Amino acid sequence: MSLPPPAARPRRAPLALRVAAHEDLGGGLRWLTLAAPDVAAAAEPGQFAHVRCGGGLGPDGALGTRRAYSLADADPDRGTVSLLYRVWGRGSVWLSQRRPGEVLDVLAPLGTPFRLDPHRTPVFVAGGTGVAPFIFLARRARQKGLRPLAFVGARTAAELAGGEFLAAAGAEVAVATDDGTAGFAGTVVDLVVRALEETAAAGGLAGPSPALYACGPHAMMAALAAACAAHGWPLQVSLETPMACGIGICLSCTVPGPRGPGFYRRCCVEGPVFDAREVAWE
Amino acid sequence: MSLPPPAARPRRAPLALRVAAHEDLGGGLRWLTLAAPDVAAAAEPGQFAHVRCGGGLGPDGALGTRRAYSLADADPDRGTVSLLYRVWGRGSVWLSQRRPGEVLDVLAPLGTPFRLDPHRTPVFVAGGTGVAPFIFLARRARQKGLRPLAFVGARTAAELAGGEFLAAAGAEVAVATDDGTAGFAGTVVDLVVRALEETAAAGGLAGPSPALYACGPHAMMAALAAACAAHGWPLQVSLETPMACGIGICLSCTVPGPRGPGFYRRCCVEGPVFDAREVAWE
Amino acid sequence: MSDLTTRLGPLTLRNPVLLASGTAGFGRELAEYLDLAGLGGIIVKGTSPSPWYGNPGPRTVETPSGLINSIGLENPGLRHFLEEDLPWLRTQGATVIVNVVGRTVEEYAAVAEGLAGADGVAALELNISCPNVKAGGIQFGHDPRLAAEVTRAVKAACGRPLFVKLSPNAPDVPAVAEAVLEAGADGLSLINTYLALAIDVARLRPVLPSVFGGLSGPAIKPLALRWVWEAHARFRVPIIGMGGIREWSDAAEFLLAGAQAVAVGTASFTEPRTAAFVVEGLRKWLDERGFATVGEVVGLAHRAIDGEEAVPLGQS
Amino acid sequence: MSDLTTRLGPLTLRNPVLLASGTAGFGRELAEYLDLAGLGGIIVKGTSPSPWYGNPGPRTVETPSGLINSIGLENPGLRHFLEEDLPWLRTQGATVIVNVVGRTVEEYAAVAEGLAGADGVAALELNISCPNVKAGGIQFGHDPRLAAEVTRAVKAACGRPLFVKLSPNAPDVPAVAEAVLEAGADGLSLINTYLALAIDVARLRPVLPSVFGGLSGPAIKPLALRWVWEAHARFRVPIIGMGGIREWSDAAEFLLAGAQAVAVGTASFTEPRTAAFVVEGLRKWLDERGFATVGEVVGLAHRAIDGEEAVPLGQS
Ligand SMILES: Cc1cc2nc3c(=O)[nH]c(=O)nc-3n(C[C@H](O)[C@H](O)[C@H](O)COP(=O)(O)OP(=O)(O)OC[C@H]3O[C@@H](n4cnc5c(N)ncnc54)[C@H](O)[C@@H]3O)c2cc1C
Ligand SMILES: Cc1cc2nc3c(=O)[nH]c(=O)nc-3n(C[C@H](O)[C@H](O)[C@H](O)COP(=O)(O)OP(=O)(O)OC[C@H]3O[C@@H](n4cnc5c(N)ncnc54)[C@H](O)[C@@H]3O)c2cc1C
Ligand SMILES: Cc1cc2nc3c(=O)[nH]c(=O)nc-3n(C[C@H](O)[C@H](O)[C@H](O)COP(=O)(O)O)c2cc1C
Ligand SMILES: Cc1cc2nc3c(=O)[nH]c(=O)nc-3n(C[C@H](O)[C@H](O)[C@H](O)COP(=O)(O)O)c2cc1C
Ligand code: FES
Ligand code: FES
Repeated sequence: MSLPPPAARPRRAPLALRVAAHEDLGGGLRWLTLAAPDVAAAAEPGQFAHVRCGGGLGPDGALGTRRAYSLADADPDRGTVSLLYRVWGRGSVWLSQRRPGEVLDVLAPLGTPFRLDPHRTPVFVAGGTGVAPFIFLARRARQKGLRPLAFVGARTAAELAGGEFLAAAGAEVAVATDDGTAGFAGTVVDLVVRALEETAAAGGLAGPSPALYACGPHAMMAALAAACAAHGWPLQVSLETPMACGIGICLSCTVPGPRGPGFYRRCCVEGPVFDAREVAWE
Repeated sequence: MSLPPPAARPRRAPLALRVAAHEDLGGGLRWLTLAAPDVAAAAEPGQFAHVRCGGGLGPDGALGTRRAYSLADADPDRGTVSLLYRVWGRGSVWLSQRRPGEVLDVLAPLGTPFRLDPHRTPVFVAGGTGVAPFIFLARRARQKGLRPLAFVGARTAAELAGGEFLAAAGAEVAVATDDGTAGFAGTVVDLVVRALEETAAAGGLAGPSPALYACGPHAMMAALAAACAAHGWPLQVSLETPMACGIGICLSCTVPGPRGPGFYRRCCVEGPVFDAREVAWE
Repeated sequence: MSDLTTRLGPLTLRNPVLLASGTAGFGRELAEYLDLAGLGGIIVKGTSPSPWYGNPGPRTVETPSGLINSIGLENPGLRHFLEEDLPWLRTQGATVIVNVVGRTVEEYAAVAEGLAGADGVAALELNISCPNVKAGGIQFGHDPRLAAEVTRAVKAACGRPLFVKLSPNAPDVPAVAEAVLEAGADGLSLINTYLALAIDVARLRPVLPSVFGGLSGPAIKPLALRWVWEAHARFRVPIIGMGGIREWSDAAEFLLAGAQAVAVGTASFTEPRTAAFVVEGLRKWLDERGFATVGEVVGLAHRAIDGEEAVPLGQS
Repeated sequence: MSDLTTRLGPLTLRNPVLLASGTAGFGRELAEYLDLAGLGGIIVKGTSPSPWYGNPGPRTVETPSGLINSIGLENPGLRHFLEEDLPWLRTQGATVIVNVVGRTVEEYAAVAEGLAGADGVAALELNISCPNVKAGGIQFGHDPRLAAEVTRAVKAACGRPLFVKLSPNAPDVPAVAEAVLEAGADGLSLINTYLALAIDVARLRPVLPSVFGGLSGPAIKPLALRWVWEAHARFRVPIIGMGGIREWSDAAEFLLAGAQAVAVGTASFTEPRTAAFVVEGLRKWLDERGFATVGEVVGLAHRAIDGEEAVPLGQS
């Protein structure tokens, strides 16, 4: 057999990234900063990092699959990217024990980013750790001269960490808690819909019309998608599905489209950011 | 069902032992010291520690079984015990990465110790990391007023580390290397047999007759057992077998006795130290 | 506070956590690490009419999240059990289940007969599934007719609650299950180890002199759960579930799949207190979730998908 | 320097390391991480006559050293493969093996026929073993007669080297192997995933909507090795071994057990370069041990125990 030479040489590889800082934000949340100049330069808001936790499939690893974390921030000048995560199960507990100087095995940046509409006011709607991508997106929006509004929801005040980061990145932040311990008492969807309706009733936003970007629990996003459809507001959502590979080879992460299973798309490649109209919310 | 109350309450548990010091001895050997006052007070030379490596069967662990290491030293005053080990496969590589302050999950002391004959000169014969238990045993022998001789073999000089520890513990040390890079060129069995034969020819040791204690590769011990049987020298051996549990419940470690399979005994409980005559050497 | 008592047909256990056969000896060693009376019970090492000596070593080899063993059912025999082990276990307040092995139907029956008169034997677990004995066990576990025959003989010899422990290596596991249940078994023990191989790349040969051994440990948990689910769906009989349990949540999976009790095996090798931890974890879970009894969670995962297709892909 | 070329009957591969079907898509994604031409080849995702959409999510769940999947053979169909994927794979210099799936004998034959005329298809892997398709695949894999029938039809439709991929969940795996070999298969692919279950303890229900899925990953390596060993001992046919390979030494175990080639599956999910690392590791090992060819180590572990009892405990 004589075969033609390969057309393109492989160019990607998992990266060995040093932990630059690791902060406990309270409420079970952590802020992890990695030294990663190339990622910081290339990354777009909405993309994610796929982190090998506990050694992965390697010689001493029990955890097989990586864990996905949205890029919560990227600083090309310092050459760092940051993740905002909740200490939860096996992967994130392992991650929470990593100390500055340790090296992590990371695939990044992965996935399709948010598409920032330059002609509309960005409105971010975040539930729980869903705030993560909007810190990065707020920074990018400000760089493009936009003035983002961010609506952040959590069960309780203690879990609201991330708001300061959003504000520092240049977003105007309003919060909602289910138990009313901070901000609006109720869901973040109620809050944002009410706010946008009031603004509309008052003759429109003081500026261009809104474009919504959401990340959070499925139920929150389904409710928001319904409201946006009713009001005609454009909505992009960042979805979370189990991701065995993160690079498009396993088909574990597919998202059904609105017209049935024939429209499955991979959350890790075609997503995690989708137009809300292209998702079957049921 | 009305049952009688349990006769005895459980009293043992795996210990959480802090790494007090961890030294690279060269030649792939390490000296690990653990803070363990109770173990240091209770342990006898020949006993071992069973160390969980890589998280074991726990939530983030791939390695299922523990790894056995002879107690190479115990210092009841400082409340420490030490292990001498070779960086080899998954367990020992993991172990070699542990830093002072980290806490290990250890079962110790386990197993049946050497029985030091108070009326004979202790002669230790060690191959490779088999030197480990004799550091502890040398110390104990000196405390009992005995003057131990130690014969240590290795493939090459670089792997002879441990000799200084033996000497420091009070043994008179002679070495053999397969490649002749240090001491006698040949096997440690040849060396010790020659030395003892010469002494015997010269009219006996300057003191009581010898009792031999050996630890090392199977072939070395089989050869030594044959020589001892021929000369009528008493020999105790510390054996290594795969040990899934280390506490007597799995029967993975059994050692065949000289009269066939009916004489299997557990290396972890009835051993690791056996009278050489009670072992089938084949 | 939830009631941890669990009923498996004629057998009632004070809680659902047992020590698995062959991974706890006859209790003496683990009694130094946990209180045997605080467990559901102990299933002792496979016991034959006379002493068995087992296989040459190495007898175990570690694999990813698993352990392959080829012990060969070494045990000191029935008489030793009755004279030395059983009396001692009774002083500990342990509930004792005896794992019965033999090379022939007669040998199995002989052990059962010997146990019939003994006080303090709560139940029998019939091991027709050990992959490490060539002459005996394995054929019984693979052939429904033979499995039924040995079950009948053992039940006739000893009327105590009888659980038959199945081999996942049998060609038709459900057929064997059906046969032994019809022959009088009160329930099933699921599952014994999977036939497995490891090769020593340095020595260019199988690690174990017996070539194959049986795989246990967390690696097989998803496979064991599948059998428990299918057996519960199909037979609704008492089940002792086992395979890879190392945390309370593993045990909870087995209960939800349809087991009334579970057994902790290989995990005890690394953490001898595992079974006691599992009891505590289950207690806490049932309390927190507001389940009053163990029975409420047994098979509950089936009900969650009722209406959905229940056993779509099972074997046979 | 050892020659890494390996021969599987009519098929010659430049080295023994393939990408396993369903874990490498059609090569595009992994080509960013490794050089497809540096591998033995790629076995592409199961390909059906027309597009299949697969199962609802979640489709995977992690277990100790394993992964359960229930993808449902989602694939874009034969035409897409022929028009988009195969031409691209050829530009990469990849050796291409096509994994063929269908719901009926006719569907299998249709795929085979479509591949008969295509340039650059080195071999076919007949998937009669996917546990995640209800209407089709699985029955073929469990019934020797049906397995033979579909093998014959596929071989008749496409003369290329044909490997039949067996299911470990079949009641009688050796009988299926024998049937497909008699029906014209050039070799066997061993092994597909094990039927498995995981239960979500928080939600009190199976994690996967399909209830069961297939277990892959290091957890099943000792089980897969057992099948390779038995098939080699019994049939001496070409074997592609797979199940849990993540390091060169895992691959070496498969070769020593009797496989001429291996496939890397789940491990690529965590480390996309795994297959390339395995090639390098094997090369180094063969060099260091002084083996001139891959053929010298294939089945070598059997020879090490010749004289000893070879297959003492195999199923059936
Ligand atoms: C594209 C993408 C982006 C993501 N970004 C982030 C991020 O920025 N920050 C972040 O913290 N996580 C993020 N996640 C989730 C993350 O990948 C892990 O799933 C999470 O950290 C839990 O992993 P674990 O190993 O700790 O728990 P596991 O042991 O894997 O999870 C245990 C169980 O808990 C469930 N579970 C996991 N997390 C939660 C939760 N928060 N609430 C309720 N149930 C849960 C899981 O479904 C699982 O059944 C993202 C996921 C995706 C796919
Ligand atoms: C009672 C007892 C006492 C022990 N005392 C000591 C001690 O004091 N110091 C010490 O270093 N080890 C000691 N060992 C050995 C130790 O328990 C481990 O087996 C060793 O550390 C290798 O474990 P691993 O996880 O690193 O390698 P593994 O991954 O378990 O081993 C890989 C393979 O290498 C083989 N192997 C392991 N070690 C060697 C070796 N040195 N030479 C050649 N092949 C080997 C194993 O059989 C296995 O097949 C003792 C064992 C026992 C049973
Ligand atoms: C070392 C060892 C010895 C075993 N001996 C027996 C036995 O004598 N009788 C039996 O029925 N099962 C025996 N088993 C099987 C276990 O009881 C259990 O079914 C299996 O190990 C799965 O559970 P686990 O994964 O929790 O270990 C043995 C298992 C191991 C690991
Ligand atoms: C997500 C996933 C999808 C798979 N899809 C297929 C498939 O389409 N056809 C097939 O024959 N095998 C399929 N398999 C099985 C693998 O090819 C392989 O036989 C199995 O995963 C064992 O190897 P591993 O442990 O290295 O993954 C799939 C496996 C996984 C994990
Ligand atoms: S996570 Fe594997 S395809 Fe998306
Ligand atoms: S190691 Fe388990 S009995 Fe000795």
